[in-house]
Amino acid sequence: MFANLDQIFVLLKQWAVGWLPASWQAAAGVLLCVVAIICVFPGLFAITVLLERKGLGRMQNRYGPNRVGIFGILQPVADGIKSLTKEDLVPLSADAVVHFIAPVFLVVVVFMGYAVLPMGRNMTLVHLDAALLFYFAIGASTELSVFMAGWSSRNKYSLLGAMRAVAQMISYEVPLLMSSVAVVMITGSLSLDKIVAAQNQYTWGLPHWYIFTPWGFAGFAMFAIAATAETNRSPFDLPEGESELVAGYFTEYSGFKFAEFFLGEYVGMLSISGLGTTLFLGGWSSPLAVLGWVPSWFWFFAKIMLSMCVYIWMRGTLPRLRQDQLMNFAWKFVLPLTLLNLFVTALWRFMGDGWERWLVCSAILVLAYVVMGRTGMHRDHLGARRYRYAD
Amino acid sequence: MGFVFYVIVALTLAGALAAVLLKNTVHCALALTVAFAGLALQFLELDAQFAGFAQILVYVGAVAILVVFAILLTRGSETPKDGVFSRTWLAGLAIAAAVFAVLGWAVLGSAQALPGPGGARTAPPTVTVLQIGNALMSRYVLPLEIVALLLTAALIGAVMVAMHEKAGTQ
Amino acid sequence: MTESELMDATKPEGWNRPPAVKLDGEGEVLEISMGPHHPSTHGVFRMDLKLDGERVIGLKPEFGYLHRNHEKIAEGISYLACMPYTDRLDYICSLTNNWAYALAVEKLAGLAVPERAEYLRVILGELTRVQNHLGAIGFLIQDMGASGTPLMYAFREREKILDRFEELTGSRMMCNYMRFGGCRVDATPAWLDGVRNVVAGLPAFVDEFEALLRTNEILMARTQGTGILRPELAINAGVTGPMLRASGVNYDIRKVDHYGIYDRFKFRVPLGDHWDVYDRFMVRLLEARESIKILEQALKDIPGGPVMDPKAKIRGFRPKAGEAYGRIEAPKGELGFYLISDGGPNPYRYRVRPPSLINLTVLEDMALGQNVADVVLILGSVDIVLGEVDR
Amino acid sequence: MLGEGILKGLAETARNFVGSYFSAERLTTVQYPEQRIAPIEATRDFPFLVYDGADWEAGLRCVACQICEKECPPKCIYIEKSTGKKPDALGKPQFYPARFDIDISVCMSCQICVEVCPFEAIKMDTEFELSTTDRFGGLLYDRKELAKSNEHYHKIHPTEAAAVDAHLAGEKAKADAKTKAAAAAATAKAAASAAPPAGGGA
Amino acid sequence: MTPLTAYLLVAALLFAIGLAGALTRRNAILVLIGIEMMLNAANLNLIAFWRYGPHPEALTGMMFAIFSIAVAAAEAAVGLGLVISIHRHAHTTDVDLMNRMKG
Repeated sequence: MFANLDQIFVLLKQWAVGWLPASWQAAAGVLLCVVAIICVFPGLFAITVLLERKGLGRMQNRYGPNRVGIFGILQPVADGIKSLTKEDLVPLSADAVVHFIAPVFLVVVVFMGYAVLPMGRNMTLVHLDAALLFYFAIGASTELSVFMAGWSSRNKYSLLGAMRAVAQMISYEVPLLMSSVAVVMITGSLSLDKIVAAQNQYTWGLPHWYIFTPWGFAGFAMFAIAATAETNRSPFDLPEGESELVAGYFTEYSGFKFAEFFLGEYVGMLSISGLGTTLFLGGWSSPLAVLGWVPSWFWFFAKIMLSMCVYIWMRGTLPRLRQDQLMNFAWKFVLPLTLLNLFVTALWRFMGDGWERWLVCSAILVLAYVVMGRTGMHRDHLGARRYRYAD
Repeated sequence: MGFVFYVIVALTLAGALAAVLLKNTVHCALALTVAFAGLALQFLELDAQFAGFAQILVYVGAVAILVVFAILLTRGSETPKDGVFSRTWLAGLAIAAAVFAVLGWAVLGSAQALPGPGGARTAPPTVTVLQIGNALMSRYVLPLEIVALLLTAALIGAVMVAMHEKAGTQ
Repeated sequence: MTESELMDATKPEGWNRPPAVKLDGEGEVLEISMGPHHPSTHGVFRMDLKLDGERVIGLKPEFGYLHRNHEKIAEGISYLACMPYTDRLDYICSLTNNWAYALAVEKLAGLAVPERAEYLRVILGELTRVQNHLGAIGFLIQDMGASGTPLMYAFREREKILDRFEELTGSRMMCNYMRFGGCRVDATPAWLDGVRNVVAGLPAFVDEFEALLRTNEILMARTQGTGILRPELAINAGVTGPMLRASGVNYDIRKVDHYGIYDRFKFRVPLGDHWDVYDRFMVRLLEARESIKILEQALKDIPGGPVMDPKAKIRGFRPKAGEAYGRIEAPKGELGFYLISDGGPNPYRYRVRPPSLINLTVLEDMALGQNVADVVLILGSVDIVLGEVDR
Repeated sequence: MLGEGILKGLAETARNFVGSYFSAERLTTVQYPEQRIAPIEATRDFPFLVYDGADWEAGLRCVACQICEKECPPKCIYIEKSTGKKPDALGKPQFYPARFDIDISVCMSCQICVEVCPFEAIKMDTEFELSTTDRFGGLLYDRKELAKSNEHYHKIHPTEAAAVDAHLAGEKAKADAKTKAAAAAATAKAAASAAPPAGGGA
Repeated sequence: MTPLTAYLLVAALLFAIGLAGALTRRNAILVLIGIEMMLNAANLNLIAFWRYGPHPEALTGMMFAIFSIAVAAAEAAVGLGLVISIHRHAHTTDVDLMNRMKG
């Protein structure tokens, strides 16, 4: 029963495909999966947007949307209809073709990343041996779309936003890759299926997720920072820079094209959360061995929605950084730490089992973090201040 | 050797031609990206997964962006007024045509001598990333190290060349 | 010592504003027009920015989009009818505007203010200061991209203060409460109890606000060392208010002029030592704390009695010919009204010294050499209200 | 330590997030059309003209003295004095406004007209839902639209209205006393003037 | 025409296009684009030879292509750095105008 529930989507697909002639089955299966992905993740996007607006509202002591439907659950529908019916403006001097291609390209590229994510037991669309490489190759292409959008709008704000976005995404791609390499070093494979399988083991009922190791924790933290920057989310949302660049690279987009950018951003967030989940949080494996009966896809989606909540929480709290600080943070703090983390990972690998490696690895990482944080703050003369008073 | 091949080839060549012929520099760079992506697809079609993904990662993700950045930094996106092509464009074109003629003649002429049993494709070799990694670390370790050195040197060199000379300009 | 030597010796740095950044000719200068339709120019305010990359090398503020001819209108209407117009100067703090104008007219006409009215003025003025400072901090952090969370918290408290204003004066923002020789209506004991309740809740709120912001690393990184205003320049440019005190100059008109009954209260003046945006932000926060202290004292000691000078006339008010300048420490700085009377029912000449406008004049000096993202921050730290800048 | 302040901030927003579900102090939003803030007595929005009795035209307290028109800061009041006079509440013949228009779209709710009115004739309303589809005419109120009964005034500003009524009653009593005295004097005088001849006649 | 020949012809065509671009365009960045294209044509050759060669499991051609990609990336970085540097000195990216040896 539970096994069937776990495999329900796989079985459904087989059942649906079974009606077709044998030669079509493989292609139809893939097509079905693609359609499923294209339906599910925009649905999650709608839920996330609603969750974000409600969550931000509550953090700011407001209700958030609560007028459309009960508790406002139809708000995304209303938003969608609104953006579809809005006029699609293209600035007179814009490069119309590139202006049109940019959002389409973004959405296409972002969806391609899902091809390799294992969303449950036996629920990977394409079993690639170099899945991680594929993911990063695809992820790197989103920058181009951002650039196209910013450049083709012929707006100075857009161009500034696009330049910022591209510089930021290139900078943070390096730590993103580097922190993932640690996982590859331990697993010995670029295949995401194998990475999940390696984490789907239990000792005393507790999972072998990589986040529960010193290097994995550090790697996850770095990955999370880099992923936030990659998706242009607060506190790294300066390409959009609401308060200075108005909306950055998509200032000149309206109506459906704007919705596409919005969709691309959120689907990208979901996708990179999925990657982080797969790499560090055990993918679809359950957090406790006794919960193994719960369907694996439930855990995957629960984990990515949880990380979306963290995104929202951060957005509700943190102001944004400045461009140079962002770059300094990437190159002077995150990148050295990820490199150190690679070293620590190697140490972990070769120190063998035992408590010593826990101690040594944690000590190195904590020490490095504290020292680098202190020197960084000290270098920029940052810190809480005391104030004098005159009577 | 089917439909897919022709589509990919058309995409690649169209991208390449556009990259060479278009007036607007940024359009050229974007067309170049298309050509690179087409090449990556050809690599995938040739069962060279790793090389294909590396191609996308390096060319689409990095080199194209670099080119675009360079264009913007040099204000090259403004179309020049006095002609797009070099004064010696005719000679250039002639040379290129000649080179293509020679290469094509050579390829067609040596078709019989080329490997491949009767032109049919052999069974796709199963190349895992593990094999590539092992090869890189054993047989190709020296080239790997040299490439690493080269990349480091190029990194430093590029930074040095493009760096703002702050002290000097005042 | 010759005169020129004396000049050199006493000439403070920043006297004649050396260009902080020289255009080195090799970078491309990007000129962007920020505003008047821009989310963080706090109204219809425009800046012509010259950027080298993202560094500001020139900034030309353009005001006047909200010019309403206030001073000329005032010459055509009676003294009393000017009062509601002063509400609209700095529409966040209408009560302090009322106070400054009433003070000027009282000087002109030689009216005395009953003690209870003085206390009421202090209470209302300090409540205004608290809500203005909290709102200003909220807007400042909003400009930094914190999704408005601190702003919402500030507005939540401001709401309580505005409710008290409405109970007493009949209006939330356009209070039009003070009159020449007192206040329009008397406060009931119930109102005073309500204010006591609000004031009792304020310290806890300020603590919460500080916990959210004061040690936030991103905020420190953004604001510390940004937008430095040297004290010499601040004095020379006529900057007043929290901006001046954040530049380390001890100048508070409540202490200097002893207007009203401020001599009776114990409070301190916080001063900044680093002269940057963080200091301006903290000085406002600390000033809000001091204001709460004043409020507590005033609410304890408020006496009974009338609230209007019996000699004051509502209809047919004609002060004798003469001139007067009344100024107070408004939340944004020195707010002064200069009046000339020719004995008629209208002011012969009416002139406002608006703190926002004069504090804004140093914007370029603070912004030169900074990042474009910092410009909005620096503008936010000046705390302008366009109604007052353009009048 | 780097990150400490960020964590503190995150804790703060989390507390507010949870708090907004439990504490009414935090979640202060009023769901406007369904919920309303309890009316505050001192609230003022736009002026109206008070009338006594049942007939608005006869009962208007306004005597078209035009002080408010003169004092109004944005000059949104327009008054035309009547040619004839009619008796007011005190029985004294007074002018009345043949036309009394207020352009609500210009009015800035400053209450100066109320303060300067010597006849307690113009007061501030609390009605604020005044949206109209007619941009110009819809917000230009004439005296019929402006006239509201004294009961309405009592309903929206009870304390103030009671004071005004007491004041007016005092004036009326004074005036009545005065007229009575005058009448008495007149009758006395009449009696006196009538008496001597009568007396003389007697 | 064997498939290999087809790939080789495509590569030759790509090479010729790249060469033409490098020789005819005036913008230094576009010249660089042409050079990149020629390098890519060579990569295509390498992969095709690897795939149709007798010993694909030896990975030689693929390795060569991967190294070539890495070298091309380095070349692009340095080349573009040079272009930017020249632009800073000479205020032009026109190769026809870059005719001075001194900056």
